[in-house]
Amino acid sequence: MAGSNLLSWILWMPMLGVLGVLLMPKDKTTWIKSWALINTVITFALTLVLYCKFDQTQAGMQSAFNVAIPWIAQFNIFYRLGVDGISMPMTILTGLLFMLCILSSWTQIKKSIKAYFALLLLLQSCVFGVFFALDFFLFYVYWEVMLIPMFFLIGVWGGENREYAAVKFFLYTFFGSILMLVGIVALYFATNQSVDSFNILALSGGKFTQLNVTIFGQAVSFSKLFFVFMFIGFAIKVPVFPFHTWLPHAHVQAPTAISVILAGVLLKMGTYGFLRIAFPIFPDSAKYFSTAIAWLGLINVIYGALCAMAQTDVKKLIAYSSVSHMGFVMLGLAAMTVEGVNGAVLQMFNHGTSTAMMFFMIGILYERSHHRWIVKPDGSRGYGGLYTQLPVYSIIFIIGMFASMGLPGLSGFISEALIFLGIYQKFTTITVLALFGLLIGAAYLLWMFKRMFFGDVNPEVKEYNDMTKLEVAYMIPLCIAVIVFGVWPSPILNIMKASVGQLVSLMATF
Amino acid sequence: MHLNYLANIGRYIPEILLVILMVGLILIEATYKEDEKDRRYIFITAIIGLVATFVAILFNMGGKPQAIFTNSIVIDDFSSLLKLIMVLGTIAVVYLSRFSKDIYETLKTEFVIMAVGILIGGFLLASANNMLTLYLGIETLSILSYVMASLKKNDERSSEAGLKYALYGGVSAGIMLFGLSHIFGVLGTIQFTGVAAMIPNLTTVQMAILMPSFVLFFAGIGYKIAAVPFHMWSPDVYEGSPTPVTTFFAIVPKIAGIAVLIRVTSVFFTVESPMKVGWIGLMLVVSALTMTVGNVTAIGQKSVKRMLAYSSISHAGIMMASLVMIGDVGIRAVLFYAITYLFMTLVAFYITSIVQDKYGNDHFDRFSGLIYRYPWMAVMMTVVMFSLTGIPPLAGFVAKYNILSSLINSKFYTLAVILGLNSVVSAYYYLKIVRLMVLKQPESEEAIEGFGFLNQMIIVVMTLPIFVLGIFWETIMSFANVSKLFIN
Amino acid sequence: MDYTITTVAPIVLLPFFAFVINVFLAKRVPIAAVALSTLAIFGSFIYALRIFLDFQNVYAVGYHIHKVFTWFDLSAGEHLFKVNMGIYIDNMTATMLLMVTAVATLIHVFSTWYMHDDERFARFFVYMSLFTSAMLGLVLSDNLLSVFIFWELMGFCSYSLIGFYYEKEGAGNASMKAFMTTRVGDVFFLMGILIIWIIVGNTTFVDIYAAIGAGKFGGVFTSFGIGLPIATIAALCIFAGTMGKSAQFPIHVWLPDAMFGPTPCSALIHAATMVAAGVYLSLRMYPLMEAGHILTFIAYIGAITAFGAATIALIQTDIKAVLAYSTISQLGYMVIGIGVGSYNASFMHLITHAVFKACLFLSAGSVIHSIHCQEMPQMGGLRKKLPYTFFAMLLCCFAIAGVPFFSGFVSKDRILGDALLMAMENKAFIPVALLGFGGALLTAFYMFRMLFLTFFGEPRDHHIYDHAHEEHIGWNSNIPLLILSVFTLGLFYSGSFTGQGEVNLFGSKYEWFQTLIHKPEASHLEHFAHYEKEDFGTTDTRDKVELPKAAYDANHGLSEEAAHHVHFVHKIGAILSIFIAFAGIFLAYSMYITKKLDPNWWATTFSGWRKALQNKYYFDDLYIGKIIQKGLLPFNNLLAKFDSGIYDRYVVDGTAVLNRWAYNISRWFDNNVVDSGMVDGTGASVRLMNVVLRTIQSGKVQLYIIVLVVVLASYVLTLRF
Amino acid sequence: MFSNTLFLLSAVLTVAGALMVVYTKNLMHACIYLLASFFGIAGLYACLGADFLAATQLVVYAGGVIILMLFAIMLTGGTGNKVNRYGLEKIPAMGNKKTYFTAGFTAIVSALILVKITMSAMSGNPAVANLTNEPTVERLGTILATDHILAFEISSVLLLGALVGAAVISRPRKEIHD
Amino acid sequence: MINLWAYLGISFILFICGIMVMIARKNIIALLLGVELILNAAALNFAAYTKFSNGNLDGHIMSLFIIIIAAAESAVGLGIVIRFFQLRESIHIDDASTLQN
Repeated sequence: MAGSNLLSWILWMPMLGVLGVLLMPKDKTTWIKSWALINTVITFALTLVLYCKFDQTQAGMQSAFNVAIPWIAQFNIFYRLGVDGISMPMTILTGLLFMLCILSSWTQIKKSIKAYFALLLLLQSCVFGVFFALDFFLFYVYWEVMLIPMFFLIGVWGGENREYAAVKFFLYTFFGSILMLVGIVALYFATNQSVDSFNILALSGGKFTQLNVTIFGQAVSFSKLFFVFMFIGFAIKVPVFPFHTWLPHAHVQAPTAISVILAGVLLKMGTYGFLRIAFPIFPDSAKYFSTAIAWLGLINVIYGALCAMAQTDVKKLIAYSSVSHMGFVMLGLAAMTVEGVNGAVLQMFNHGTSTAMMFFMIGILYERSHHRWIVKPDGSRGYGGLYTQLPVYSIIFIIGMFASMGLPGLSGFISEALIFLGIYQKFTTITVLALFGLLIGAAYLLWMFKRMFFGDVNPEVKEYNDMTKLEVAYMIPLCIAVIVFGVWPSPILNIMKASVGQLVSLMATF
Repeated sequence: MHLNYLANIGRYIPEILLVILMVGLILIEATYKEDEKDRRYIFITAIIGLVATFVAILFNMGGKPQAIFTNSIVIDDFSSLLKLIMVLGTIAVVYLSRFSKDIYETLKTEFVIMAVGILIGGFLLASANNMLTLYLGIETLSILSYVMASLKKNDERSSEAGLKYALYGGVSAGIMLFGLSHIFGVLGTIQFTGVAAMIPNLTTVQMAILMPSFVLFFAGIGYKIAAVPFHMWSPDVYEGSPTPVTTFFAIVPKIAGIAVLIRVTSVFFTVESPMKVGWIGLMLVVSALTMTVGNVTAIGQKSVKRMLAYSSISHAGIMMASLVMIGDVGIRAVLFYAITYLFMTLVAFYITSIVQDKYGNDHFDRFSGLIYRYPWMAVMMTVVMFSLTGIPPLAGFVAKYNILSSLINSKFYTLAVILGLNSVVSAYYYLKIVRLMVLKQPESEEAIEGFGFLNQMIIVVMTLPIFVLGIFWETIMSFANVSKLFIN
Repeated sequence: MDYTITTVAPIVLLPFFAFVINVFLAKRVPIAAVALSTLAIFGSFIYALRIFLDFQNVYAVGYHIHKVFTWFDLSAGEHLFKVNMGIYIDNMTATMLLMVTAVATLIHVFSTWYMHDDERFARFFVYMSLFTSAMLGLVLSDNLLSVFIFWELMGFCSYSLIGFYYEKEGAGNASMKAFMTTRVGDVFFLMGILIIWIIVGNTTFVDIYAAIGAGKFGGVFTSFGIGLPIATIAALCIFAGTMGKSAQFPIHVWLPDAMFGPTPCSALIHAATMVAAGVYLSLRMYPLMEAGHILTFIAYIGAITAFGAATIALIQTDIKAVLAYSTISQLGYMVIGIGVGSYNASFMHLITHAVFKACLFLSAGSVIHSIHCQEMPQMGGLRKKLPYTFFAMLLCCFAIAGVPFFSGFVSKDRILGDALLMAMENKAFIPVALLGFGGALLTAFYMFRMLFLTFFGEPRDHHIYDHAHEEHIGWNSNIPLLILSVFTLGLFYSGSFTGQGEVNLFGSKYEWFQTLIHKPEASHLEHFAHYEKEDFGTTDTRDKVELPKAAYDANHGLSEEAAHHVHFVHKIGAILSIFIAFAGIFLAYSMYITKKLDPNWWATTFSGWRKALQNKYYFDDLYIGKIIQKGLLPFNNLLAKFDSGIYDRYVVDGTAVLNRWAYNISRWFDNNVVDSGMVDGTGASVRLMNVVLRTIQSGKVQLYIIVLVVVLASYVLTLRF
Repeated sequence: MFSNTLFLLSAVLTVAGALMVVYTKNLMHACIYLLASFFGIAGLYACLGADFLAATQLVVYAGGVIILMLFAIMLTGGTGNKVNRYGLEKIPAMGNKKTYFTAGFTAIVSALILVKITMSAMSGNPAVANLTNEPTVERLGTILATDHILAFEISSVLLLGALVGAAVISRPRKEIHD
Repeated sequence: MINLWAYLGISFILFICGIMVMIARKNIIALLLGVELILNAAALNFAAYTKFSNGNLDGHIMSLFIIIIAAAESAVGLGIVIRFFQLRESIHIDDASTLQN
């Protein structure tokens, strides 16, 4: 079947790109860039093909695309891929964002171009791997490998404090994933090392509700213990409140394209992990901890927003806004209702597009100003009057900003509304408080906008040029996505609803 | 006269080969004048001899476990595999010493002789089946190591290293013997064979003697593998010794020590008894401490060699962790770990040694911007560092994964988590090198002579297994699986 | 009468498509963009007019057009979850549509003149189109969710329009303030939607009515451990939306600042779109307000707003500011109307106010355009230079002041009458009535103060006066004003003198407004459950002839006796109103024309109050100065410091204090210098351990041996065998 | 009776020698006390019926190791100046109060371990001699040449290595210049 | 009668003395003396156990090898000490602490 290998094609296409980049001579930068672009375009096209062939009525994994090849048969480790309604939007998002990132890096990256594009493509492959993997071991491998390109991409091409940020990112994530690994192995042995012991799907369904483990002489519920482990692993990636401090550093220091990837795709892997792994495998514990998760999500929303308000570095501000927005996703997940979880998945997609826009825009601005201060450390205005100076830029910025604010008609609204609808059914107080997150969310963005774009033109700003054609070109797809899915979310919702529904009904039985 | 006690000596050929090699080397060495610089025949002979040993061990593999020399020695696949690793390590170290500037040219022959001697000790340890052989093995390892550590005769630090090693080793050996003597007193035999059956029948009083004695006994082994708190000599010695010696110390004595620890554990503590619980508790604590102490101390180091020394302590701790679970999974895991550990250590030390030869010291800063000068080497070092950290899909990850899974299989969740968290801590200092190599600008543009084409090729070849074992580890695991067939 | 989607949707889609096209057109062919926008809204007007005429002629009770389509569908398995969007047109919608399109069309036309010289001429129309289409979409919506969507879109448009002159520092502040303040209400509104959604299962108006009728809102809402009736909470939340959008006390502060935008946009915001939307929403949700028993609360909010804003308007010198505060005040009247159950009158006031306020703003725009100045003390005597504007403004002032025969009188008098009625029945409403009448007095005064200061007397600034443009009749300069001013006459809304059937001038046929608009009575809500919803694209096949036609009932469905009492009270109210209106005008006349009363005397006598008024009762100071700058921002900074400083640095990276402590220990222990750049990114415990361990690793063999022995001993002694 | 006397003498010699090694100030004296202690141990071996061991002990320790030690002491203590180029005393005093205090502490700690072992050992084992006082040389020789042939042979590697090593290490420094 | 405990006691004392020498002394050669004491304590144990516990001559073999190897070890150790002395002109144990941390 031609279709059945599609996932492998998508997964390995960027790897092909890496090979190609490596084989090219170092100084032929245009070749390298073009090759990377062609590669990502093909990949994106393949994801669209996947989307077209997607059977919306089928809940769970699409049987047409499943791949299962023994990898290490002795330990029942398989090369097992699959795609369902939850990973499908993420796949498209990944394909899209990487393509745009290549374009964005076209002029912004000036040193070690070959290595940069090779690592970027490697990263793409790993991200696809995470979203496709159905074998726990494979999942973990991709989850971890991704750290390596990220580490270098932040560390080599980042801002001033890049090393610190890169190491912090690495250590944080590594810490989380190690706990997850313990969980994975525990599951492997809890299911008697059978053929399906690494099969994420086969593990799902709450098979571990009765098991207990002994820690320091205390009997602890297996399911609760390892849910917490997995939770920490994924929560760091999201990032959920006490584990979020890597994010501002990583975002601020990373080059534009990497910030985009980080915020647009990588954060989603955390919540994707909840949906694919933590919730289906330990539904009882997820239910048990749902209040705690909801409170954490709430803290994320409010705390992230409040922190964002105080920032004077615009990129940091957006980074904190990501914390806040991912909090909504957590709220949706904690709700465990059809509306909430659908909203969460949609929010994952929508946040991916809107925050990517914001980071791209900041990157474009940075190309001109070489600083990112809203208010400089000496108290003077960093920008001011950008609206007058850069009209096109401003309009696109407004679209991105309002999308990220959740203005109805743009993408953020529907997902947030669904999340609220979902969470309200379970946690009234949290809903009430979280709604104020929307308020603060609007406040910090508008305040930032006011300080940067309104008023008379800063002398410094007068030298800036408006966006180039290339820059406009890679912003357009995101603008379209933000607007189209704001008005007509069905294309995304339809593919996810069957899978989400299945998950929610599983949760409902516990 | 029937030489019963010499029966099956055919399986002892590898060791015999080594002894012959050692004597031969001494003879060849005698033919050189004192100030003769180029002593290539020593190296050629050594490598040929070692390869022959390697082949001989390979021939030995697959046979049934067999105790020879009246139960002095047991030849089984487990020990053979570890011996293979030790031989490989020795070959690599001998080659490293060939071009290393850290050893005086005129003493390189002695280095090779000592290395072969220590290897014999390691072999003895790996196969030891009674206390005497064990003691002999440990002492062979130790005494020759003292010499090796202080081989850089004009260097105070090297002498100091040897001195510390000797003093510490003496005390540890004494303590171990004291423990052994009481074990002998209780069990009435120095043989390992058949002891397992005696353990459950012991009286409480006997048990009360035996267990502390085992702790004392463990001091001797622990000192060899540098388990906490017997590790304290190791960073000093590793730092003070010439780099090839350090490399050698990081591989052969450690692996031999792990081998004997596994042997002891499987001999004395296979049967369920209060003693087994106590022993495993000891192993738990020691391995957790070893990993943690090794990692935590490694963080602040300025010298790469010293950092690697501490890191090797923590790796020993991780290998020990699998001891808490003696069974196929644990043994398999530790074997696999030893294999990957060999390659990772070798590559790391090769590169460190070459860099050190160029600059005269091995501070972290010397690695700055290596990627701009020797991209391949920097990439290989990076790969090794990530592998040591335990990032998939590199071999280091699979190795750690196996240990972890053996731990979890026997429900030692706490230790598993400690192991995991230690990986995170270790990531910090491993990343430090990576950070310097990749993210910093080079200090100078001078060429490093050590990175000739051949050496680079060798390093790359040694790195390859790290990749291959990381992805296609099934074969090697089955291989390790075979060797879990054990004595008893 | 066969409404399909093609005959309804263009009302909203025409301006919307104009917007979409203009986004691309505006920069290249500005003139075409302007023309397109204007024509589009005019097209909408035509469609709206058709609908309105149909509805008025049929006069069918409960006739409605309701078309729905599925926006998205999340049904999975047994769980059904569908979000429908749709169009719902009943009499009220039809009236509203006509008002919005008509006023908007005239404002568009006026803008082509007013904005002509602006460099962002075309862009202004882009926003205007979007704004109008959003408002029309809101009016056409059949459910709260889409109301909210368009509601927020209007918020965005107002943000853009208020910040239209983005070079001005104040514009940024004002636009942000407008958006944020309304957003406060929006958040509650969203909460209300959620509550309703969960209870009803969707947010369609008719379903909500039916659910209220069926008593589904009987539950208790618990949050923070406090339980309240769910209907009350839902109603309060929805009303909070109204408060935000319709600038009710205490979140009215944004509306005066909204005048930073171009004047036509103020006209649109203040008259036809934004603020009307709030009141419209409350009217739509009237059954819920009733069920939630919050009408008293609403009435008080309205009364405070009506009176308070009127007092502030007294001392404003900026012509647009006066108008802005008058808008707040008038909106207060509408809200009073809701609160006292005067549904019909409240809606009527919405319509009449839209007309005269649009006219007032356009007139003000005309004045400003002519003299390039907004300060009234610098004007004076413009009557001669701007005769048409003066005429339009005069009519509007009569209307807003509540002079008989003008629309303002008809609608406001009915609200006040009902307030009086309520006050007589229920003592709690006495303050409402008092404030209402007091506000009416002030309204008459300040409106005529504005008129007199602007157009009468001698020119106070001759420079400005001399350079003022002479006004000539022009199709897009003052014709729109005149058209609007004509519709300030009361006869367009009511056939009677008072608008309540008293002194019937033209016969009950002209009481179309009261015939059309009916309060959804709490006792008749069940029948909404039988309302039919049709799919998009299908033609309405119901037989309209069968529907009973509504007839005007002067007694409002009450018994003769009860009605008599009501009429009596209304009469008193009307007389009072007339008296008050003239009193206010007279006061203004004697102050500013005959100068018998000295305004300065008032100013000095009530200086404390005046100061409060100048500072707008310190609301801005409270919100921005105190709450945001003193409270929120320092808190944010603290939090951010905590996050990147304390939490990250100390807890995650390891504490500096602990580090220093450990450092001292190590010094004390062995004089070791700890690598200052030692660890970053590892926890405190790791650092501390590192120091301790490295201290032990002192290089002294004897220490090593001691450690060995001690640890061995501890192993031996602690391990249990 | 003889054996008891021998035991008592040897025991006193051993213990006293060992204690004196700890307490004496002079290194040379310490070495001699150690020799005495070794003699005592040889006597104990004799009491234990380990005649061959006793002989070996005398030959190897008394005859070899102690002489080596003495040589070493002389080699290191031969030069006149007491302070080296680092300003440190070359031939340090044997210890001071502080070190003895530490040593005492460590001794107590280690005694705790040993007590734990030996108390049980003393109480739990039959205190009957199992070994007749026959000469053990022949039996030892047989065992050494059969059962422990490997240890016997392989120890030659150790000794050879030690030989080479000791030679390498202590060769004079002038040869090495690189 | 002279029992096992007497021998064990003596070896106990030897061991303690050895440890004390290792800790208390500052002279490296003295430390080597301590090592010898400890080794002898162990060797004595082996012989004592052979006599009183099991009669297995393997104990004697162990003692024998301990003696031999101790000799070898002290030879190498002294060689290193002398080397160290030649380089640093000191046999103070605290001078052997340049390798640290």
